[in-house]
Amino acid sequence: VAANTPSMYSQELFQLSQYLQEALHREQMLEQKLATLQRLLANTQEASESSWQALIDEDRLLSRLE
Amino acid sequence: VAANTPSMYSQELFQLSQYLQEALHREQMLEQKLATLQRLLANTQEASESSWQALIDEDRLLSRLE
Amino acid sequence: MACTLEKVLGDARTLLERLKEHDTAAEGLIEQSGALNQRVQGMKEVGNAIPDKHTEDA
Amino acid sequence: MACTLEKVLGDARTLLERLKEHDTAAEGLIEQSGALNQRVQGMKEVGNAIPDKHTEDA
Repeated sequence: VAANTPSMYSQELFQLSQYLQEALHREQMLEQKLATLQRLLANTQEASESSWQALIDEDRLLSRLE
Repeated sequence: VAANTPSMYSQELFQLSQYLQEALHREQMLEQKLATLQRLLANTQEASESSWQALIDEDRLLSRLE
Repeated sequence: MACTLEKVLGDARTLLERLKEHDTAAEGLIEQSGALNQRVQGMKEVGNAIPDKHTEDA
Repeated sequence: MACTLEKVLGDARTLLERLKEHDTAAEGLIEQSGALNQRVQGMKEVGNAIPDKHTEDA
């Protein structure tokens, strides 16, 4: 620690360090939510497969009957 | 500007300022993407309404015929 | 613009405030996509049950 | 841990790097939700067209 740094500087540096630590933490929380969104969307896309396929099959069948 | 600050300090402070400006910009870009996601999800939910209602109606009809 | 510790402190505080807001926004997105997931899962279940209720094969 | 300008510089750089990664991740989420939107829109269109193709009313 520099011996001749003003106390005002040390106080502001400490405050700055606190802000950045908290920002890093908050950013990690946000990243976790993005990962959750990724899983939810993938799960939803997969869940729509059979419904989609059933509609396509029905549509094709009826088109052939026309 | 303090006259007796070491040049090393000014250099690091400048670098720090650059990082934070870029981080603020990048965070805004991320926020824009979250807003886009919000609109896309709302649009998708709304688009599912009629398909869902049609399934419910068909299911109720068939349940009454059983 | 003067490159001061005060400016940098202000930027850091602004960045933190925005991160908090957008972390909250992401929470809302999770609720939205959860509701959409339930909708699509529901459509799958009801859709699967309908062929079993077709009376012509009963 | 010493509260130095070096430490703070390192944290700021780390924060920036992570924001870049997660901005890219959000881009991927937009593609995913776009694909899901297309799927659900498609289901709506095909589902709407099916009653028009029912031959018993033709």
